[in-house]
Amino acid sequence: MLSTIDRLARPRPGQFYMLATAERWGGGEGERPFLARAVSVMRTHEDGVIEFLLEDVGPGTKRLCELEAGQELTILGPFGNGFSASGSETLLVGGGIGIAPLLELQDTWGGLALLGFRDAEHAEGARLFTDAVVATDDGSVGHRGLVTDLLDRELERAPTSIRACGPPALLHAVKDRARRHGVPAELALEAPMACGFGACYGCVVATVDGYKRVCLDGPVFEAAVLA
Amino acid sequence: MLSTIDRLARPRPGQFYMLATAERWGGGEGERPFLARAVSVMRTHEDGVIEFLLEDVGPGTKRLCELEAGQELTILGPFGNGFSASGSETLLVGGGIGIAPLLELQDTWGGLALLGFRDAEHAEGARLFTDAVVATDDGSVGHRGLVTDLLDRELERAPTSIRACGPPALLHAVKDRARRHGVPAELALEAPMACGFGACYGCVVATVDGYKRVCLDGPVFEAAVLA
Amino acid sequence: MIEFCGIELRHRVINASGCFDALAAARVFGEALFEEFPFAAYVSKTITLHAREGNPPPRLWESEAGLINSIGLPNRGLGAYLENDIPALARLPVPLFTNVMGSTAEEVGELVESLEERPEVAAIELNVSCPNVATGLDIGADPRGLEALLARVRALTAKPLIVKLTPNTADVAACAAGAEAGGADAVSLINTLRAAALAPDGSGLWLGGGSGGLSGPAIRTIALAQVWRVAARVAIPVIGMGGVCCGRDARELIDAGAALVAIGTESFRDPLAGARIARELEGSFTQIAR
Amino acid sequence: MIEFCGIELRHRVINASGCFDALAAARVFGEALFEEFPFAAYVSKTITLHAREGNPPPRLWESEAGLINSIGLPNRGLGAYLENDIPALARLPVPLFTNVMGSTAEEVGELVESLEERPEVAAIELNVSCPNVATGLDIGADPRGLEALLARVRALTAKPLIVKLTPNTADVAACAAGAEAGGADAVSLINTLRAAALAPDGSGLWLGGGSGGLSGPAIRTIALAQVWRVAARVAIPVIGMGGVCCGRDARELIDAGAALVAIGTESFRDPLAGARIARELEGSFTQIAR
Ligand SMILES: Cc1cc2nc3c(=O)[nH]c(=O)nc-3n(C[C@H](O)[C@H](O)[C@H](O)COP(=O)(O)OP(=O)(O)OC[C@H]3O[C@@H](n4cnc5c(N)ncnc54)[C@H](O)[C@@H]3O)c2cc1C
Ligand SMILES: Cc1cc2nc3c(=O)[nH]c(=O)nc-3n(C[C@H](O)[C@H](O)[C@H](O)COP(=O)(O)OP(=O)(O)OC[C@H]3O[C@@H](n4cnc5c(N)ncnc54)[C@H](O)[C@@H]3O)c2cc1C
Ligand SMILES: Cc1cc2nc3c(=O)[nH]c(=O)nc-3n(C[C@H](O)[C@H](O)[C@H](O)COP(=O)(O)O)c2cc1C
Ligand SMILES: Cc1cc2nc3c(=O)[nH]c(=O)nc-3n(C[C@H](O)[C@H](O)[C@H](O)COP(=O)(O)O)c2cc1C
Ligand code: FES
Ligand code: FES
Repeated sequence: MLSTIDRLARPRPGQFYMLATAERWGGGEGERPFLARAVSVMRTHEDGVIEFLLEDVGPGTKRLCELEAGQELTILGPFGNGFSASGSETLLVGGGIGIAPLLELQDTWGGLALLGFRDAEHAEGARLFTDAVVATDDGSVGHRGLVTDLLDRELERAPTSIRACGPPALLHAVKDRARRHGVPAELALEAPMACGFGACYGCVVATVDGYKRVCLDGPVFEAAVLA
Repeated sequence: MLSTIDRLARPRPGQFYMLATAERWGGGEGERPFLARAVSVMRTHEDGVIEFLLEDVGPGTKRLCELEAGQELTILGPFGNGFSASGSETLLVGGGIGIAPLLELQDTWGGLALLGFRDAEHAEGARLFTDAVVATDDGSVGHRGLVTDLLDRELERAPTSIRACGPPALLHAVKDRARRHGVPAELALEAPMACGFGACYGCVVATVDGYKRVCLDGPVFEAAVLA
Repeated sequence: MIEFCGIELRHRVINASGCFDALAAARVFGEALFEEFPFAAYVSKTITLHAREGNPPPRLWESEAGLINSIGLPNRGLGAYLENDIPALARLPVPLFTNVMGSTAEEVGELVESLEERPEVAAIELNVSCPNVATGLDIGADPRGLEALLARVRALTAKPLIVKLTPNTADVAACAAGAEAGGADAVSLINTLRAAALAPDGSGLWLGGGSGGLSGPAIRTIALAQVWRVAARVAIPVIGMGGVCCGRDARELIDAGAALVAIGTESFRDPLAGARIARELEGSFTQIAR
Repeated sequence: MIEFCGIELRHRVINASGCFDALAAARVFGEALFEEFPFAAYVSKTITLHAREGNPPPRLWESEAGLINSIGLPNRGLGAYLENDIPALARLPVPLFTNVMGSTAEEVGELVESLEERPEVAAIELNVSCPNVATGLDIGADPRGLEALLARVRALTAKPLIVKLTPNTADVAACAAGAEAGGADAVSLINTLRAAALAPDGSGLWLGGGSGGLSGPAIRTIALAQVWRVAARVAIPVIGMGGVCCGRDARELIDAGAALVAIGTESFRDPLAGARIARELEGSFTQIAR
C-alpha cells in the first residue's frame, strides 16, 4: 500500500495515476522499469491524500513496493474516465488487485462488494471494505470457489447495475452474465501503457466501433461496447 | 570508504578489483552504471578484509558510495601487476583519489609519501599514512601548492626510486622529473575499463612498444616505457 | 526566436511524430496546454491517404532502457484530418508540421498536394519508413529511389518538405544526400529501429504486429552517430531525435549537427519534457570542433 | 552433447568474437580456466592478414544499458596467430573457431587457405563488417557481393564456414540468404551497431576511432528481431548474439531460431557468464510456435 498527496485534483472512482520513483527507476530485472506504471486510486481523503494498492508482479511494482516513507514519487494524473455514478443497488465485483478501484467506488456511492482472491493472504485487502462478501480459491476465507459464484447468487436479486475490475477471465465472466441477465455493467480494464494520457496509442482495446485507447476512453467501458 | 573480504587472494600493492553492487546497478544518470568499476586496493588486513577508497565522480562511484553495510557487492579480482617491491628510500607520490594504492604500498614496504589534494576536506585520507607530507591547492593543510613542489625538494636527497598514482597531469610531471634526475619511477595508470582482465582491449595505453592493456600489463608501468 | 526553413520557432525542441497527441492532451490536461505548449512546433502523427485501424494489441513492450512499439500508424485518413484535425490544431500557439506516409509515389503526391492547399500547415514531413510492396524494404532505404520520390513531390508544394529518414538502411547519409538532391528542405532522424519481443508465456512474438520499433535511451547513441554522419554529408538542416531525455542529450545532438531536436518516448514519461529540455538547453552552450 | 556443423559441443553457449581472450584469461585466472572453460567453443577475436595496432584510445564508452567500443581489431596478424596463438589455444578443452577479416576477396581467400591447413581450427568465422574501400559500405551489406565472396572462398576449405553478418544493412535476411547461396555453413549475428559518443568536455567525438559499435542489453531486442528474420529465411544454422545476459535471454534467441548463442559484453561483467547461462538454459524448455 502506497500513499501520496494530490492537492490539485480530486480523482473519481476508477481513475488512475502513472507512478514512478524519482530515484533508481530502472536497473532492475532486464534493466527495467523504464516507463511509469498505471495504478488505480484505491482511496482518497479530504486532505488530498490518495492511497494505492500495489501487488509486486514485476520490476515496476517491485520498485514501487520498495519505496520508503519520505522518498520521492513521480506522479502523473488523475487519468481516465472513471466509473459513472452508481447507487446502493449496484454490485461491485472485484478480483485480486482489481479490488482497488472498487473501494473508492463503495466509499463514494455504496453498493455491495463481491471480492475474489487466491487465498487468505491476498484477501487481506477485503478488510478495507464496509460491506463485502469474499470468495477464495482455496476456501481459506469466505466462499470456497470463484467470485462469480457469489455474483450468480446476487443476480437473483436483480441488481440495477454491475461495476467490475479484475483479471481478464473475471471481466469476461461478468460481461457474459450481465448480457444474459440484461443488467448494465461497467468494466475497468487494464492494458500495457506507455503514457496514460492518449499520446502513444499503445493501450487500445477492441470495441464495437474500433480500437479505443484504454487510458483516454477508459479504463472503464460499458460491457456492451467491448468487441 | 568501502570494505569487503577476499579469502582466496592476497592482493599486492597497486592491484585493483572490479566492483559493482548486486542490486540496482544501473538506473542512475544516463541509465548507468552498466559495467563494473575498477577500484584500487587501499589497504588489506590479515583476516582477508580489503579496504577501498572511493570518490563520487559519476554514477558508478556514486552507487558504490551509497552501498550500506551488509548489502551485496559484486567483486572480481585482484587484477593487474601491482607495484614492484620497494624500500624505505622510495618516494610515494600521490594526488587525490590516487593516494589509495600508495597506502597499501607504504604499509608493505615503507617509504615517505608526498600527497597532494584540492583542499583540507579531500586531504582527510592522508591521515591513514604513517609517514606523509601533504600539499593542498588552497593551502588549508600542509604546503600551499602542488605536490610536485614537495617532490622537487625531496629529489635533492637522491631517492632510489619513485612510485606515483594520481591524475594524468601529476603522472606526467613525475615522469618528467624522474627522467631529468635519472630516478626510476613506476606509475599506476587509470583507463576506462570494461572487463579488467584483458578481454576487451579497451584500456590500452601507448608504450614504446605499442599499445598495452592497462588492466593486464599494468596498471603499473615504468615511466620510461610510456610513449 | 529560431529560424527553421523560413519558419520562426520559440526554441529548438519539437515533438517526435506519433509521440504526442495535442488533441488528446488538451482533453486530459485542459485548454491551458494550448497556451503553454511544451514544443516549439507540433508534429502530427503519420497521416495516410485512407483510414487505418492500426495493429492489434499488444502494441507495447518495455525493453532494456527503451520501448518497442507496434502501433501500426492508426489514423482516420487524410479526409478526416483535413476536415476535423486541422481546424482544431490551428488553435495551437505553434506551427503545425504534418507527417504523412504513402505506399506509392502517387499516394505521397496526393497527400502533399492536399496539404499544400492548407495555410494552417507550416511544413510537411514525409515518413519514408513504409515498406516498398515490391522489394519489402523501406521505400526510404534506397538513395536513388528517395531522390526520385522527392523530385516528383517537390514540384507539388512550396511548403518546406522534411524527409523522416529510415534507420533501416546500410547508409543513412547516402539516403539523406538523395533526399537533398531530390529537393528536400530538411531531413529528420532517427525513426525507430526494428526490434522484437517474445511473449513471457512462450507463445511466440509478443506484439500484435509481429516485430516493432525500438525507441528511447537504448537508441540514443545510434541516433547520435547517424545525425553526425548525415549533418556532415548534407547542407540542409537536420532534425535530430532518438532517446533524448534531458538538455544534455539534446545538446549532444545539436553538437552533432542538428538544427532542431525532437522528443519522442521521453514525452510519455513527462508530458512537459519538451519545455523542460528547451529550458535545460538554454543553459548549455558547448560549441565543438566537428 | 550438441552437434553444430558436424562439431560436437558440450552446450549451446559460446563466446562472441573479441569479447574473451582465452590466453589473457589464463594468465589472470590461472590454468584452471583451461579445464573448466566457460564456453562450449572458443571463438578468436578477428585475425587480419597483417598486424594491426588498433584504434587510439579512448576505445570505450558506457552508454544507456550498453557499451560502445572502438577497438579497431588489434591483432598481430595471421603469421603470429598461426605460429604463436594456435599452439597455445590448442590446449583448450573446446573446439577452436577462428574469426578472420579481409578487406578484399583475395585477402579473405588467403586467410581461409592458411587456416584450412591447421587441424587445430574447427571452424572459420568470416567477419564481413569490414568497410568496402570502393563503396564505403560493409562488404557484407550487399547480398550479391556476399554470395560472390562466399562462392570464391568456399572452394578453399572443407571446414565449416560461418559468416558473421553485419547489422548495418537494409535487409539482413537477404544477406544471410546470399551467404547461404554462396555456400556458407552457418551465419552469426548480430555484430555491433554503429553508435557514437561525445566527450563530456565538448571537445568532439569521444572515441579515438571516431564512431564505434554498440553492444549489450540495449541491442538485445534488435538482435532478437534480426535472428528471427534470418532463421525464418535460411536453412543453415544461426548463431545468435546481442545483449544476452542470462539464460532467459539465451532461451529467447533459441526460440527465435538460433542453434547456438554467443555471449559478448556480459562476459566483461562476469567471466564465467558462459557457464552460468548454459546452466540456466538447461532449466528452460520453451518450445514456441514460429
Ligand atoms: C488502468 C490501470 C490500473 C492499474 N491499477 C493497478 C493497481 O492499482 N495496482 C497494481 O498493482 N497494478 C495495477 N495495474 C497494473 C500495472 O500497471 C501493470 O501490471 C504493470 O505492468 C506492472 O509493472 P511491473 O513492471 O511490475 O510488471 P511487468 O513486468 O510489467 O509485468 C506485468 C505484465 O506485463 C506483461 N509484461 C511482462 N514483461 C513486459 C515487458 N517487458 N513489457 C511489457 N509488458 C510486459 C506480462 O503480461 C506481465 O504479466 C493497473 C494497470 C492499468 C492499465
Ligand atoms: C586501475 C584503476 C584503479 C582505480 N582506482 C580507483 C579508486 O581506488 N577509487 C576511485 O574512486 N576510483 C578509482 N578508479 C577510477 C574509476 O574506476 C573511474 O573513475 C570510473 O569510471 C568511475 O565511474 P563513475 O561512473 O563513477 O564515473 P564516470 O561516469 O565513469 O566518469 C569518470 C570519468 O570517465 C569519463 N566518462 C564520463 N562518462 C563516461 C561514459 N559514459 N563512458 C565512459 N567514460 C565516461 C569522464 O572522463 C569522467 O571524468 C580507478 C580506475 C582504474 C582504471
Ligand atoms: C509509440 C510511438 C509511435 C510513433 N509513431 C510514429 C509515427 O506515427 N510517425 C513517425 O514518423 N514516427 C513515429 N514514431 C517514431 C518517433 O517519431 C521517433 O522517430 C522515435 O521514437 C525515436 O525518438 P525517441 O527515442 O525520442 O522516441 C513513433 C514512436 C513511438 C515510440
Ligand atoms: C569490445 C568488443 C570487441 C569486439 N571485437 C570483435 C571482433 O574482433 N570481431 C567480431 O566479429 N566481433 C567483435 N565484437 C562484436 C561481438 O562479437 C558481438 O557481435 C557484439 O558485441 C554483440 O554481442 P553482445 O551484445 O553480447 O556484446 C566485439 C564486441 C565488443 C564489445
Ligand atoms: S497509454 Fe499511451 S495512449 Fe494510452
Ligand atoms: S579492461 Fe578490458 S582489456 Fe583491459
